[in-house]
Amino acid sequence: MPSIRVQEAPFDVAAEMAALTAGRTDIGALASFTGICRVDDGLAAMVLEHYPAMTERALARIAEQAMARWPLTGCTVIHRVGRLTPGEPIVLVLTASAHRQAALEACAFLMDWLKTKAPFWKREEPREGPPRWVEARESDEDAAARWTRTAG
Amino acid sequence: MPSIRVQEAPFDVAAEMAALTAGRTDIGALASFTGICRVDDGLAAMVLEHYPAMTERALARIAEQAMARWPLTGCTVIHRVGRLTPGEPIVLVLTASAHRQAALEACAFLMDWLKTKAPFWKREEPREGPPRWVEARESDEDAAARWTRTAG
Amino acid sequence: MKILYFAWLRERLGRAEEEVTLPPGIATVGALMGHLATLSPAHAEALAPGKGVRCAVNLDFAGPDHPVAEGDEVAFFPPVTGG
Amino acid sequence: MKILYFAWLRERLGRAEEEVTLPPGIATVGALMGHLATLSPAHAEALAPGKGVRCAVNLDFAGPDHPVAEGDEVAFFPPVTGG
Repeated sequence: MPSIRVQEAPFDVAAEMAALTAGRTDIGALASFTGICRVDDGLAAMVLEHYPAMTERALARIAEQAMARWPLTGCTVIHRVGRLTPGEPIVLVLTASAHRQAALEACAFLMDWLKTKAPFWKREEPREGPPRWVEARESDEDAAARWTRTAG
Repeated sequence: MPSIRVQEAPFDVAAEMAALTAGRTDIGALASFTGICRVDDGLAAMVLEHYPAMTERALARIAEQAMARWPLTGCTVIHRVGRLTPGEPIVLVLTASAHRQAALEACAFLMDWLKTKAPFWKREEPREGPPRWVEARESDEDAAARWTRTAG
Repeated sequence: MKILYFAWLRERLGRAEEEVTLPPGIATVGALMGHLATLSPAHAEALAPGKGVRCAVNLDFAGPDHPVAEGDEVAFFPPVTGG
Repeated sequence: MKILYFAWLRERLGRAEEEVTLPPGIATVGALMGHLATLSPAHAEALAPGKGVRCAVNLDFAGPDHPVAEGDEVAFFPPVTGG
């Protein structure tokens, strides 16, 4: 039921929202999160590498977890790979539910787990100097862990 | 800085997202919540009444609270009034920030406070029988109260 | 003093607003509600304690102890249900 | 057994994958990492404890005690940083 995609192309948030809600009359709440490539410290580009055979499987598992934990009517996860320039969207998560708390919590959950349990790696290309691999942040681990502490 | 609107017309989520992020290079996270008129128990329409002189002021205060509590680059709140049919969007909240947790938390906060601190009233028109005013839910009060218990 | 009513209060009272002269000694939202309840049986019923009626004075939410004075815009309505 | 490397592991080792014959007695992710570390100084450095290298066996994340066997696809990579 979840819609999972890994792609180089940009995504169309409005089209994805329409697809998730089309033909449904039981959706009262639609939450979204868009992650965007930020202009930090002279960043020229960001290259997203992934583990193709594993990626969609990992995302599907994360989405299934969200569907099992919250009464969602559906969810969409799109993650881009390849070379992205500042201002470009990287990731989209959409969650739909009868009620707002389920949609909002599941959206936050999906992002937290995606950040720690999906095989993507970011390499930053500064305008000057060699590229550098982005290091994992402990705060992302903490954010992901909160969903295993709560009954959720 | 927050963009606040009360209107009868539908809103365009993609256009609002574009407006909130246009010309900014410091946004890494964009969260949205769309509330939709649900088809419950033979509902024919929903009429949203409000207190015009007070509404935008109340929404602006709620948005200012969000801007003060989280490091947002901006936020948008649009609430529709008048007669809406099932499937139509009622409310839109957008929050933009450098980081995802701020955007997601502020989005949930805005919806929780809007549900309890903005002067809107819903009247449901069933397909059969007289219209009925929607009653406030205690769970909405509880959801709003959690933001006063936490340091936020 | 202008009193506004919204949602089911407006419907039950058959009016969206009315002009009321503040009697001496009425200086709070709670006292004003008590006074309004004496105006008609419909007022008494709509503004009875336990109906959960909320108030705004000059466009801000106001509890029963909030002061009211001639010239204020005072609104009564049910708990809000937007969003 | 096919071993895959991603991100800076791939760069440091100069290869995205390699075929490795599992020596007798090597039956867990942790033991396999120890074996791989003997293949070259670059392997030893990249796979050293403390580098925080993660593993997936047959497309699922796997801890050091996870079993590995001939025919498995085993991948090593840094902590993930997507999203």
